[in-house]
Amino acid sequence: MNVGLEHYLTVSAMLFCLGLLGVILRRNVLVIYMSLELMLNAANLALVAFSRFNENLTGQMMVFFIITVAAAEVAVGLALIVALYRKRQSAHVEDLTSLKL
Amino acid sequence: MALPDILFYLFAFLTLLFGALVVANPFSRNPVTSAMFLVLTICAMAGLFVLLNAFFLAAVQILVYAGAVMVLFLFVIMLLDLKEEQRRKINLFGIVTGTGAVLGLGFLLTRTIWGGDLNQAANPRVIGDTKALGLELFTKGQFLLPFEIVSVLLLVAMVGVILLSKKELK
Amino acid sequence: MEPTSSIAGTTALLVLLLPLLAAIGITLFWKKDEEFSAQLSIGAIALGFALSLGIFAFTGDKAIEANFNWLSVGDLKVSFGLLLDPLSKLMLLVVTGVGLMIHIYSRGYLQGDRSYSRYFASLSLFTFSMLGIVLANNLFMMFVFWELVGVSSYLLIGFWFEKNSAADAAKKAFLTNRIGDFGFILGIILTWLALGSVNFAELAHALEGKAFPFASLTEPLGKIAGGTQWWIVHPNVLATLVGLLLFMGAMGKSAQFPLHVWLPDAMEGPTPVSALIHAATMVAAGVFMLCRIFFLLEIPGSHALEFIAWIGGGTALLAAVMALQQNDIKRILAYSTLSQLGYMVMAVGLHSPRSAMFHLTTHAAFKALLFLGAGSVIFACHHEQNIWKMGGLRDAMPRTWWTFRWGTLALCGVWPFAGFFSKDAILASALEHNNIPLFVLGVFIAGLTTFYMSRLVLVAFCGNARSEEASHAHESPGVMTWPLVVLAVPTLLAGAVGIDAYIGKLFPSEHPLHDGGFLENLFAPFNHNIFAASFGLLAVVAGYQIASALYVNTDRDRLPEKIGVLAKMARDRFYFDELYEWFISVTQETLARVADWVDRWIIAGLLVRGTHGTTELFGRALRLVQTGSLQTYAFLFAAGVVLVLAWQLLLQSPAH
Amino acid sequence: MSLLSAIFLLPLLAALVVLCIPRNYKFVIRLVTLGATVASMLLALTLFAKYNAAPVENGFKFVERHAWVSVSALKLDIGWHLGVDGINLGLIVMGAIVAFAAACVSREIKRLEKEYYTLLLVMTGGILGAFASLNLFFFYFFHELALVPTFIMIGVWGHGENRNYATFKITIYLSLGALIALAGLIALYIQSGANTFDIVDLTKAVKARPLPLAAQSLIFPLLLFGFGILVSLWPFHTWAPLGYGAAPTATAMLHAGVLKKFGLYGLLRVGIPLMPDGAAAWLEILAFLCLGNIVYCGLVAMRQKDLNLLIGNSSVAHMGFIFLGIASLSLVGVTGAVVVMVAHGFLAALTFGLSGALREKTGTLEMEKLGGLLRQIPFLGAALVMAMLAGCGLPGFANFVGEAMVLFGSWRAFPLVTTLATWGALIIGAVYMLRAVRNILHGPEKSEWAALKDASAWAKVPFVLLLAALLLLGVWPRLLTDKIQPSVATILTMANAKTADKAPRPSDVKKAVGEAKQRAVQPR
Amino acid sequence: MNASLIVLELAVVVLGLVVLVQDWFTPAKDRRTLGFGAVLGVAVVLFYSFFAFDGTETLYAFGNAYVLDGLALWFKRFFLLAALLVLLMATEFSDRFDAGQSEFFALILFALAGMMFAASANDFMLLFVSLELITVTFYVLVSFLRRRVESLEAGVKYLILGALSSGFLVYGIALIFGASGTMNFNELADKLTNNSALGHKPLLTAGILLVLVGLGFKMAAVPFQIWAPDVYQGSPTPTTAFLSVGSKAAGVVLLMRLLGTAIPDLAFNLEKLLMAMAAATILYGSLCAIPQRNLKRLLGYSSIASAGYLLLGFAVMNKAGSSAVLYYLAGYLFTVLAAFTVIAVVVQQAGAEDISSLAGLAQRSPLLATSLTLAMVSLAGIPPLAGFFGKFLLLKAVIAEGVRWHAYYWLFAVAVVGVLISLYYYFGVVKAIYWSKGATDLSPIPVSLPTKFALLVCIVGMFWLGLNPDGALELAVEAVKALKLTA
Repeated sequence: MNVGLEHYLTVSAMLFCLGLLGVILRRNVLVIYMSLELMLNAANLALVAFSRFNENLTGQMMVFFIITVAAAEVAVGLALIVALYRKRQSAHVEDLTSLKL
Repeated sequence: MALPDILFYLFAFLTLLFGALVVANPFSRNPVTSAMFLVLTICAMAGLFVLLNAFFLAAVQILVYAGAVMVLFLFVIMLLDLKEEQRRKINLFGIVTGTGAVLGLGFLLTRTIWGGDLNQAANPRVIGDTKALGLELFTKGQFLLPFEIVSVLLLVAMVGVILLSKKELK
Repeated sequence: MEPTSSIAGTTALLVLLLPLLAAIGITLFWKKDEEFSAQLSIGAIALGFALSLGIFAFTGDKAIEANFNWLSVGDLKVSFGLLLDPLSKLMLLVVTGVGLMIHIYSRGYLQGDRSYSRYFASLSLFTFSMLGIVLANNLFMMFVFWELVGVSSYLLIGFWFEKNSAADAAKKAFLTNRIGDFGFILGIILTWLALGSVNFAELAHALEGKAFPFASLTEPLGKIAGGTQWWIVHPNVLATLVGLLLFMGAMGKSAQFPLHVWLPDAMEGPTPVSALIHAATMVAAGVFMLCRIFFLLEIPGSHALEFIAWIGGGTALLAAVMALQQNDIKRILAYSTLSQLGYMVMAVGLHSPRSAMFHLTTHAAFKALLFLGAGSVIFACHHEQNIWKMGGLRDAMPRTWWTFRWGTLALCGVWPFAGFFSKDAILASALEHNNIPLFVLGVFIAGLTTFYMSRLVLVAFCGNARSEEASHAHESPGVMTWPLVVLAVPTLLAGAVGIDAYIGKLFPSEHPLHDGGFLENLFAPFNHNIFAASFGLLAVVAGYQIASALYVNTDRDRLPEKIGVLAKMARDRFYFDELYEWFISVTQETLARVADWVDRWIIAGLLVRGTHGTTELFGRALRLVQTGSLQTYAFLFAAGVVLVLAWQLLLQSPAH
Repeated sequence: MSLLSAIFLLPLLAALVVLCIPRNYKFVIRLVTLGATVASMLLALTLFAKYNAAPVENGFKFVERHAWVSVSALKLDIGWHLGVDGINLGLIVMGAIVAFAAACVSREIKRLEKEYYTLLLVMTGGILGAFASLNLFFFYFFHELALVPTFIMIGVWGHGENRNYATFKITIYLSLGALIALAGLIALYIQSGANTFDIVDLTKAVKARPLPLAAQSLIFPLLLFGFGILVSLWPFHTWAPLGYGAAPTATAMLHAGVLKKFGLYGLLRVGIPLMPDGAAAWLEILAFLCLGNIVYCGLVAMRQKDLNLLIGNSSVAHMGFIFLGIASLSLVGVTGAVVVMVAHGFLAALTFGLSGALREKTGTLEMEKLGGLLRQIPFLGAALVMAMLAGCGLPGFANFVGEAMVLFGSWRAFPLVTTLATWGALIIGAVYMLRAVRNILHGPEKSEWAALKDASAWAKVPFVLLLAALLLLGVWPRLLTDKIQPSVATILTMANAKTADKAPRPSDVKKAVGEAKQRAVQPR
Repeated sequence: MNASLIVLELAVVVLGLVVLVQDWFTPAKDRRTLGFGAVLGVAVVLFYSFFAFDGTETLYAFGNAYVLDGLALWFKRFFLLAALLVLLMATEFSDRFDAGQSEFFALILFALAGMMFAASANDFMLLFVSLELITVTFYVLVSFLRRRVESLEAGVKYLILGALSSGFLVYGIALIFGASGTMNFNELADKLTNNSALGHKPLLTAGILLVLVGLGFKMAAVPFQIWAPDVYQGSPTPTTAFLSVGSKAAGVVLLMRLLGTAIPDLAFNLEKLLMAMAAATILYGSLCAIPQRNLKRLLGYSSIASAGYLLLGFAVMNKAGSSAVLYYLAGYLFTVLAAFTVIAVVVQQAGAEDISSLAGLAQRSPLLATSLTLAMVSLAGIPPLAGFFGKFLLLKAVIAEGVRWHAYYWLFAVAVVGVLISLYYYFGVVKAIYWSKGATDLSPIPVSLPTKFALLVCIVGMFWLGLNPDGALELAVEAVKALKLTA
């Protein structure tokens, strides 16, 4: 079977779903955060694929920005997680339930 | 089957496999393992990028993502000295519903993708090399402004990281 | 408002308003000055009496109307209107005349009471209301004053409101009257709807020579009946219905069976009040009203009058029987009043408003006399009202005794006292209408009347004093006894002065009466209808004989031995009060209880609190979603995304 | 500021003034309040005196009109439009008098006076403004403006253990009613095609092009039940006794007396004339709901042990007469209904004022604990007796005139209902009113009340005023009816100009609505 | 390319940089003055915006990625005003930070810049980047009180869920780009007009929906509302205030652009979805707030409900609805900021966020009590305050659509239910202020001059919008002219 846009997109969608699954199921904040990176990467893959099949570099530009933004986000996020860990000695989401109802 | 197609299947398989191992690794619950598999996923994806002629992005993917971002992750894991995630009670209901939701999303996305209305150019010739992207970025106004905003964003991230992680003054 | 130029109208208005002004003046300004309050009140009614005499003397027989536009909305045109015709002029005299005596008498009787001024204010208010009924020229106005009479009697009966019995009696009187008024106003509404007016003259004019125009009632009544069923909308039924509804008003005010229960209780008021309200005026209002609207009752095809006659007769009999076994002097008089009112109503029912009015007039005089006499006795015996604790008063209170005895004779219907003539007129009208059962009933009641009155007189006045109070009794002061003497005059003479002929001008009958002068009138009953007269007298004799056999020189009641259970029933008023109490508690009170329960538990509880509770429950349940757990949140977020995507992709675009 | 706007803007201005006075100048605060309400009352009386029945264009006098919001792009045009005709004239005058009386009785308030008087003045201004407005937006706006102080006053200065519940209940009930009515009013705005909230313009537009039956059948019930809830139409009435029982005296007086009439006024002013066909289908139902008020709530009142609850229920019962009168669509009945509105305003204010005074003196309103008070407090007692008698429809008081007119006017339309209503008016009403008098005032004197003092001369003023008003209108009803009648006649002309010959049957309505639904474009 | 159009944003960014740099030269005790400086700067920018632009014509810059029209300008001023008030509040609040007062001000300014860019976004890339600027800034702002574990927890929750929503947003953008080949709103609209088949592509629909998810997250609309209560509760109060006004409005303006500029021809397909979301959001917010005792959390739920009311204006998809949304937002700005200002002061005094800490407020500070009462009354939608007229316009727009489709009447009914429930808890707050028992501490609360000023501005704003809506409504109508909507 000839590999087309659909195939790339399917991979991207499956990766996206894998990431989402990680966010939902894992309980370590760091792993959750990694899963979120997976989701972003899935989007990146879709964008690159579209970019190629649309004869248009805009998608790739978008990926460029997403990677940058993701890096910034990761920096802040990790700092936050570190700060929280210092406070609670845990990176486990089930310990993060003082705010509820 | 041509070589690019074989390579696609190879990289796709690796991407998904490593991705799956990031999320759920039957052998290790250690975050370090997840991080390492994430690096591998990213590398495999860089292969897909190459197949899609996005050479610059493939490089960035490995340099920035696998090289910098993931190092940050590993650094934090080491810093926090995270041990293997201790086993807690498995919430079967949560797993089932969560998996259900994700499967639902997967179904919907797949259904959309295979809906058969993708406009595929017959013979696309887009080369995403450094020069092309550089020209794009610095000649077209529409990318200039986001570029500048991202700089502010990076500043904010810097300030934020410093604020959040500097030693408490007392 | 433009008053008619008629002097008579203005004078009548003055008569009407004087007591009101007195009442207002006393309430607002001179409450502290008791003496002046009394004088003001008495002065107002005295002036009213004088002016009434003037009106009586100087106006002809032609009806005079004075109208002030009071309310005029659409078809409803109500005037504050006065009507001066023989009927109202006669009533004017009765009300102001008897009222004056009672006012004067009250000065003595109420001496030293804490609320002396309030008493006179209420009395004046009552007089005003009663005059209003008398003078009203339309049904609406009559209803207005009708209600005012009700409320002023409420105030007067409850004058000693600290006494539980008085407070209860006042309430009972008002409420019972209200039941009657309920029918009355419905009757007025139907009349207005059918005939388009509430003015007596206009109503009479509208009815002249025509059948009752029911068309406008047919449809609405059909609505109630669920379709125009013949028995509801048949003209005769409608005419009867309207008549009976109006009669309900009279039932209440004139204490006709079954609304008679309030009158005996009303004796809780001061005795002059009983004399004024529950003997001479207020209770007579019902009879007066029936005479006023007689033309509405005698519409061809209407059966209202028959019903009225039998209600009247029944009330008369029932009350007379109940009077047999009462021991409270005022209660005996109260039942007697009931009985006499039954007579009057029966007279109306017998197509003879003339004789009803006649009896009303004479009755007003002698019953007022009797009540005031009883008051004098009670006053003398330090508010002892039980006749068995009296006795021997004839010597201690000569003036009271004489006048009381005259009153009794008049009530019993002994020739030549006034009562004889009026009662005879009623009996005669029964014969004229060939209503033998009612005639017999009337005669029998006359006998009963004599019996219980003789019992009263023999027990209370004759024999020996049976209590400390009675033995120390003295004649009452002049301010109380002089009114007795004055009232004794009409008690003796009113029968033959031609009152019936005077009223007769308004109610032409097949036997036109003519006023032949005092002497001729004195013997007219015997010429006119010898049967009636002689049977009446015979009943009196029989009644007295039995009474004297039982009650001369005795200190206990021997009647119960003779008639057994009937006596107990009579004493206990045939258990009407208990029956009503039971009935009200199973109907209205139960309904109230149910309504209250529904309100509390179903509407306010189940529905309102239920909605409130459910909402809050929803809130409490819904926020459980906010578990605080990041994983749950992520799941919910993802589920939300899936939901939104599925909704739009699967449900909204079927074209796909 | 014209005469009419001055009547309700004065209290609002005074509210601002009071806000600026330091809180320890209690006397000044009170003085300003009294001054403003007196002035407003005198102005209202002047208005009443100046009003004559001479016909004018549109039927409204003392008209004042300014633009307020006019955004053509949204077809939004809301103008400030004031005016009086016979119907709201009486309500405004009554409201102004009751407001003054309410200000008088407010001496019972002993804490947070500044806030209290501010709210009282806002409430007064809102109430009077609502009745003076001829623009439905401001009509609603002012009503809501008056409602909020009501809620807060009950909550802050209210009485009893149920206060909190009562506050929330009244808040939510009344807001529900107001919102439903608002829905109706907006729908009217849109469906009339006139794109205006102005009553006069709407009337003109509807006269030129009656609303389609489907629209009427939709909007009228919204207005009926929206307004109905505000007026405690059975079975949406339970807020009223509870709320009034808990409310501070002045609030109960103003709300039960005046503000509550808003719904009735709205129904009469908007609902009936603009939607005759919609109304026709509902009026019969309304008539039967009236019985819920008159008979059922009367019966409930009979069972009350607390005077305020009794009065509250009786006030609910009285609303039934007004509804009945309106439902009859007869000149006599509707005029009578308007008279009852005014009369009940005075009466409710009087009874709540008296019960407040009684509570202030004895500390309780439980009738079993009271008794034999007439001797100690002759003035208050006598006034209470008069109020109770007025409440059971005694001639001489204005209530009688109105209720009698209602009964006269509605028998033809609803014979059975009217008959039962008469029962409620004459008998049930008398039963509970007299019971109250009997239990509170009559009977043996009790030792614990021996030291009770009657009202002082100043404290008598509001009661004398209210009683005088009731008596004046009772003795001389033409003062009102002559002014009301022409305005009611105008409304009835519209109300009776149905497009169909007779009332549409429910099935017709259903069909019309169904067709309209089908016609309606499906989602874009 | 007309780069001068971004002068306002530029000024704000520069202001933020100045604050950051100036921190270096300012002694710790004087750092508050930096806050006032920032306030002043924002005020100047706001003032300048009225001279620099009038918004009557639509100006483009940066390859049509940036648009400056009435709508953008309206929202820029809105954000500036919000930031101004929030900065005032933050200045008062900054005593509670161990360190980084100046950074707090600077971050608020950077978030403001992000919001202002968002107001002008005419391109998915700009949309994404400006939204990320806002979000990332808020990660820091939310967790600013890093000694309080609640603050950090809120930060992490916001971080994870925010990143999740970003993931969906990005994927959505990717799908839209894939389907249409463009990222520019105008081009997308043109393509949709020229190629009707494009509108039926599930790929495009899915993309739009995923973007909607991202924006719904910002607005806290059901089913993406779940973060709001926790984050509102845990954040420092000025952050919460800015979050509930600024961040929400950013979502609103972007959604408006998306529906009104990018996909005007497709927007009607979303009608039912938006209706359902509006109804669910109103009910969820209102119901969950009933048993709530924590003030900030209560306002969190209330903010969800408000998002529902805003969605009403989107669901009707016409100018009446959109202008009503703007009007409602304007009223919401003053109302919510007044509420949060009071809460900030009270919480600082009482040390607890429970409703009971309001007990006796009427005695302790009449100004605070009055402000909070007015805010609650306005939120409840009662005249004569701003909230009333805003809700009135929204409800009117909904009922007007009812003529077309009766389902809108049900939507209205839901809104009414929501309003009623909300009355219950808003009045609970008023009750706590005035007549709750057990007020132990009755000492007066000192209110600083800037706070007084802020409250006064809010009160005047509430009354102004409630009593004299003509001008403001005219502005809103002008603003939505930029959108391709039916009248």
